[in-house]
Amino acid sequence: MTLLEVENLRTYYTEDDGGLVRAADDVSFSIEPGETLGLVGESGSGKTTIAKSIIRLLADNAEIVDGSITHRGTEITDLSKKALNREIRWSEISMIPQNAMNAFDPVYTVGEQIVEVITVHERGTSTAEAMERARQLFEDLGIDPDRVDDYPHQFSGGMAQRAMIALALALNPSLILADEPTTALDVVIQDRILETIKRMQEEYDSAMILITHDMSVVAETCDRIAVVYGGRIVEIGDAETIIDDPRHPYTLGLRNAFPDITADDQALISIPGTPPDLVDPGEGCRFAPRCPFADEECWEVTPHPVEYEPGHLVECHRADEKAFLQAEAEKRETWLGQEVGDPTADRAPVEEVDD
Amino acid sequence: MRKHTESRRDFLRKGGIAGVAGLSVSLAGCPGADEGAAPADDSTDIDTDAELTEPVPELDFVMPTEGSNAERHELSLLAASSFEEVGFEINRRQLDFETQVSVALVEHDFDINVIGWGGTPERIDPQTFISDLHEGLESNVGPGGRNSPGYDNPEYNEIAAEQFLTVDQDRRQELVYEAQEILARDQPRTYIANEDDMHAYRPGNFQDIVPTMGEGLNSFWNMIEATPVGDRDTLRFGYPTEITSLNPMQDMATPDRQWVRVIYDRLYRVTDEGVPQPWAAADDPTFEDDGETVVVPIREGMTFHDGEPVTAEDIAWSFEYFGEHSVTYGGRMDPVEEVTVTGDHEVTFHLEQAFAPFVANVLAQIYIFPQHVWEDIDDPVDQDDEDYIGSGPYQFDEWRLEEELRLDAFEDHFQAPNVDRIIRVPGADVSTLVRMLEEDEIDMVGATPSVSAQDRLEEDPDVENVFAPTIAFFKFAYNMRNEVMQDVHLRRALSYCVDKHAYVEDMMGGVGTVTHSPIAEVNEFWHNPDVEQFTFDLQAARDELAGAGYGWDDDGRLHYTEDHEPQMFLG
Amino acid sequence: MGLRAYVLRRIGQLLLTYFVFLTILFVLFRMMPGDPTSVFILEGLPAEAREERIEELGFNDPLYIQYFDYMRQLMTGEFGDSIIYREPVVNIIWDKVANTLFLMGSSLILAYTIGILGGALMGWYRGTRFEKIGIVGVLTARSSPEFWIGIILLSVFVFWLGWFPAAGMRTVGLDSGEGIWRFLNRDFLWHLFLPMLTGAIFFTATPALLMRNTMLDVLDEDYIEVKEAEGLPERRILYRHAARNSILPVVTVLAIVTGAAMGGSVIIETVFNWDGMGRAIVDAVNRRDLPLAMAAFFIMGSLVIFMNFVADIAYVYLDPRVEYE
Amino acid sequence: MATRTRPGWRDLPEKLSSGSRWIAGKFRVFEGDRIGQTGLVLLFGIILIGIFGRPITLDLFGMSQTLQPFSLAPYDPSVSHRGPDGRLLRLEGPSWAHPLGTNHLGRDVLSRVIVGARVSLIVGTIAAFMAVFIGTNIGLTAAYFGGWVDDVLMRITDIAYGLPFLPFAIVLLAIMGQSIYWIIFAIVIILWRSTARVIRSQVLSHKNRPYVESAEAIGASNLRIMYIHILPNVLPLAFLYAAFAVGYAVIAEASLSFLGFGPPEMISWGGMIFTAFNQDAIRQAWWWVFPPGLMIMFFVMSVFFIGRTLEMVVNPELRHRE
Repeated sequence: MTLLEVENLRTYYTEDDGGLVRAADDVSFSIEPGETLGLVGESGSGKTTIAKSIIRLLADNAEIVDGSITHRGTEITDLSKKALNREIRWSEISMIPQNAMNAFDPVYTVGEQIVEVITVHERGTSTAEAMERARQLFEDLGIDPDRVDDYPHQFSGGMAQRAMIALALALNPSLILADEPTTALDVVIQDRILETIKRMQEEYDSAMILITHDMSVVAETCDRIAVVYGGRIVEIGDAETIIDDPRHPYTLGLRNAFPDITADDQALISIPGTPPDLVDPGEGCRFAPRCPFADEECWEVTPHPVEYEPGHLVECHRADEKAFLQAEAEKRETWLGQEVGDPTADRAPVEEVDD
Repeated sequence: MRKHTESRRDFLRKGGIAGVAGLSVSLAGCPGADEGAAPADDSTDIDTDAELTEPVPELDFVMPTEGSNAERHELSLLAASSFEEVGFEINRRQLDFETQVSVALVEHDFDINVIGWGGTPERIDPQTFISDLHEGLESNVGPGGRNSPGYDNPEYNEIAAEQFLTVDQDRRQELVYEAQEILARDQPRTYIANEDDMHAYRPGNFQDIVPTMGEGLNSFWNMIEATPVGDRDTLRFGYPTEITSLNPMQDMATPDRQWVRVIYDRLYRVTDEGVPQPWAAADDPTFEDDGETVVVPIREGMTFHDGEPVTAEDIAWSFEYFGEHSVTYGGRMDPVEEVTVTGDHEVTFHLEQAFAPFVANVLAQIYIFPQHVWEDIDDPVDQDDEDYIGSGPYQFDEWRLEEELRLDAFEDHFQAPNVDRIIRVPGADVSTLVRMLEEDEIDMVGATPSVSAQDRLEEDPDVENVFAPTIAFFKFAYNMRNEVMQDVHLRRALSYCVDKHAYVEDMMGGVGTVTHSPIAEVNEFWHNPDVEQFTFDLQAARDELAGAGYGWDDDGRLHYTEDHEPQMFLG
Repeated sequence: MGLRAYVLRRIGQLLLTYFVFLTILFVLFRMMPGDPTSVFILEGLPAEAREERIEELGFNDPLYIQYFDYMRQLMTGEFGDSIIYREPVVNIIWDKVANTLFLMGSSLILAYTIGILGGALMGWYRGTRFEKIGIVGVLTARSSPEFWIGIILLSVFVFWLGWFPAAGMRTVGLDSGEGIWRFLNRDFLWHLFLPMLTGAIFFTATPALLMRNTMLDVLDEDYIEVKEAEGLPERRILYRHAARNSILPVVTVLAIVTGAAMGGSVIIETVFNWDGMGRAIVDAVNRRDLPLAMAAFFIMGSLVIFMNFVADIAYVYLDPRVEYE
Repeated sequence: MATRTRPGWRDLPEKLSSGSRWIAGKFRVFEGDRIGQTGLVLLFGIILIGIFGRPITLDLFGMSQTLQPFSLAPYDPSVSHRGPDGRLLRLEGPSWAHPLGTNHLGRDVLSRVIVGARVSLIVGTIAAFMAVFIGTNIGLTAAYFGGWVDDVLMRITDIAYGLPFLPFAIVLLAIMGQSIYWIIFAIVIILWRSTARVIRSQVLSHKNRPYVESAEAIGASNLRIMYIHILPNVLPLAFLYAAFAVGYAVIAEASLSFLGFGPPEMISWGGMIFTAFNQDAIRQAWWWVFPPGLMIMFFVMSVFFIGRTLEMVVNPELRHRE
């Protein structure tokens, strides 16, 4: 049975001036139990919004305007806040935020915070029992169990992230949302944390949605990958398919932007331009302004997902020209020579910030 | 005893204390008559065109702050601007009470000072108010002396000294009249007003109240006579300041005295009409040897609060002891050479010479102590006796500082009070007490509310205002130690600038009496109604100055002229 | 620097501050014009007796002798005798200290309870009408001097409705027990209510605004979002996490405000005729009862200095992250 | 060094104009901020009352010059009014002739309320700006020089924190005599301390920033670095403290006046309430008590409201974030 089913999700933000930001616009995907899904995309593409919509952790000005999210048949969007807290949050779906150092309340020990989440959700569990579980989790994650009595600021970055994983696993959830779990860490530790996450996920038999902008990370860890651009999933499929045989020009571009896992002779090529303004995007493919392959149709007609192979959906008018696209995309000139055909390109490049 | 509940201003000028003359009536001798000296007329012709010399120096005007006395503060400001209108230059110095007393009475650092003298019953006898300008009297001289103007007129000194020794009542009256005339002429002070009392109580709670002259509801008789209505047994009495001590030896302030005297008896007590009547004494005293020996019979059967009998020995010992130790009033025993026990119930006082107000000022003022309690005490002034055993109509129960003083009726007393218990409540100020009175949290207030509050209380059906005249007065004093103030004409001119009427009517709301003399109008026997009067008249002030060799420059500023010759006294 | 060394250094500074404070106090009071005996002149105290009294009080000694005497007295916790009451100041002053502590203590407790909870809610419900009204209300309360609040409360609850007593601390003639029971009884609390409320209204603003401001910072922290994701009930997040983290600056300010409140007690004590330390200072200064005035000032100043010290230490203690400067 | 930096004063006009541009720019924060706008309107009204309450004449070398002839106050505030029968109009309620009634001496309350604005304005602004001036300089000096200078100055600040305001002011006024100067002095003594602490910590954070280091590197003098480089950066905070200090100063003055220690012979709002309280008129004469009380409240509210808006400029974190 499908663990989580997201269908036609639309999450919009209202800006101060009344403008609507379509941060998630008609997003659909699903996850099977134990599966790992990667959500890849640039900053501001909407991947975090999708994740936050799942546990309804949206800011006051954001709203799920349409679509459904079902977890084992339970419609999350319809749940009352109370029921959501009781039935879904953390007990079924937990999360690992990107900076664990800031994710713990600084005035309580880490142990106390793990105990809190256990005792709140599992009535009848004594503090001592909960603390024993916290120590067990620490041990599983390779942390000295005595450190449950330490305050967050006494942990190193990597250690804190492990502690965060312990917290995320405390209730043995069926799904973990890991939002850029390693970006804040040293490169050296990143891999080890990723390994730990993967190992624990398997051990605890949880599914996971891994959010990242780093193609190489998803390549290693995920069973399936969804590429997010402009609030939409532009391509989704098996990890191998997306990494080795993508059809969407954006996926191709993204792949270029990270060191190839297989071939190391390739220089990095980044996609020029910036993610689109999601206020009132209008008709046409949202990637068209940055796409070296965009033609008239792309500018005028909004593409819809088309299933090319089983489970491999692509949202591109020219996705059928796979071979051509893949070949062209490997050339540096394709991206550099690209005349950016949209005024949004005039905007100062946005610094890379974590969203 | 006259009991009255007359209220408000209708009483205002009806008051008067006919009985005052009876003070020392038993001493009265032959009537002598002397015409009071008429005010000397010294007006000389002046040349108003005389050449101006230096300006009259700025006058240092010491006045209370609004906080320490709002009404006098207002009058001072009003007077200051009148002074300026006439051409003086005024430096206004607003001081809080303590500083003012220090500056004016101790350091004598002022030209004009605003202060009042209180009017307790023993001051009904003119001695206090006449002699305080008697520079010959040692206690008046120097820092802290009461002669703050430094007035030293030989003519006056002589009269003031003489009246003190004159036993003949009518002769003494003449001298006192004459003294008042001299003061009115010389204006070492501008006597402004008697600030009468208007106290309030709840008639629904108490009846038979006895306000007395100068004390209003604080009177001793009120404490004894006030009768509760219904099943009430406690009288809750409000007064704006806390007492400082109940030790009769350090009894220094009026509020203390009001309560010490209900715990400790005296031989005589001054009635609400100002006459001393026998109290612990069985009868009036007998005067022998031309008044140099005074024999006092003692009431039988009295006991102290601890049950011990009050003996003649206790009384004789008390007088000696008080004379020796009391800081404030030990001096009252100065005229007494010796006190002897001349019988089981008789004490005899031997005086150095006859002393006119002996009964009122000595026998009716000194407390009776239990010898058995006090004789072993090392330092009677600082002694910390928390029992305060006396023989008076109330006995001490408890004193919580700044909260409550509780006294219980002493049922064995020959004139036990009509209430079982009296509680004295100190408030931060009169307004607080008035508020409590209005809310029925206390029964009486022994202080005069502000005019606003008086008006309000007048309309409150549950509260009654009672009027009590006073002999206390309030005045501007002119410091004659300073050269500028030595000129009698300048002082007289200043006196014309003080709007006494406005003070009484506007600032006091009518509860007061304009005065021109230190002896209050209500003190009928001693008050001289015919002294020279200074009523508000700026033209008169200018004329007085012009006539004495002063002139004005173009800015209206007052200058001396060549013609100016300072004159200290008239006549 | 370790905690120990830090605390020791603070104590050293405290002593120095204290010494200077005491010296200032001495200088101030010696400069005061007027002398304490003059009050009795009008009552007829003879000049001679007055001189004697001044000598006895030691006002004629050289200044440095008076200074050493004064320091010695304070070291031994003695304040000398009140000139007016002729009783040791210690016998008089502690009752007043207790009265003020009860009044201002309860005011502050109320103010901080309301302020912290209200401020937390204002932060939590940021951007709403509730917050706006809260801010305006709190600023308005803070803009009203204590005497003004007191007079309004008097007008409404005493003059108009007649619900509370007009003044004082206890009903006249009521026996309310001894020791602590003098304070813990219905009559006292009934008298306490309006003055306490006056202070509470005045002092609510500081914690409320501070709490709201820090709440706004705290609510932006990642861990609040994580706590939400954890499915903890809203109240639990609000009070146990958001408010708990925002409270630090409020606690340190509490200490400082406590000091200030003691100094400001004179106003409330005047309006409601409360027999406390503030009024004692004013009375004693007005009557030039220097030992009493000095003792009251000394106790109040000590309290203020001590509370500032406590604020520093409390900060270190309450925040596990803080580093000693 | 080959090139010398220009003397500091040459930069001054530029600094000033940029400063005023900065201020003008900041006024934009009042747009859409109802609370801040209310504050501005209230403050403006009170300043108008202060200026036009009574005529202002200046005496210079014997020459009397009327600066402002206008009088908002309908009567001379210290004239006692009498009825047709010559009786003092004591505590008369509001009427057409006296919209806010009269006080215990028959004086027009409205006129007194209007005239009272000046004392509050003068005491409030002078005390606040002096306090902030002193506090800013002390904080700046302490933080910039550090070491023993910092230690000494901060201990002095601690001592200032140890003085309870009202008792201290009362003792001070008892010693020096009541006057508006000593009242301002007492307020300044107590108010400067918080500014000093805040400015100090702010300067500390600026001290090690690159712009200061580069100024040091080119050999700028200490004074120049302190006042030309660092000060402009902490000035907004000082302005903010000045706004709040005005409020505190007004309350302080009113409180002292209420205790009867106000400026003598000056009509102040706190003093009016003191007189009403002292005259035991608060129970009946609401027209005498409430207007001055409300005025104090409005004045303080105005600066607090404005301060709150300015606070969002200085500390943008406080603006509502979504």
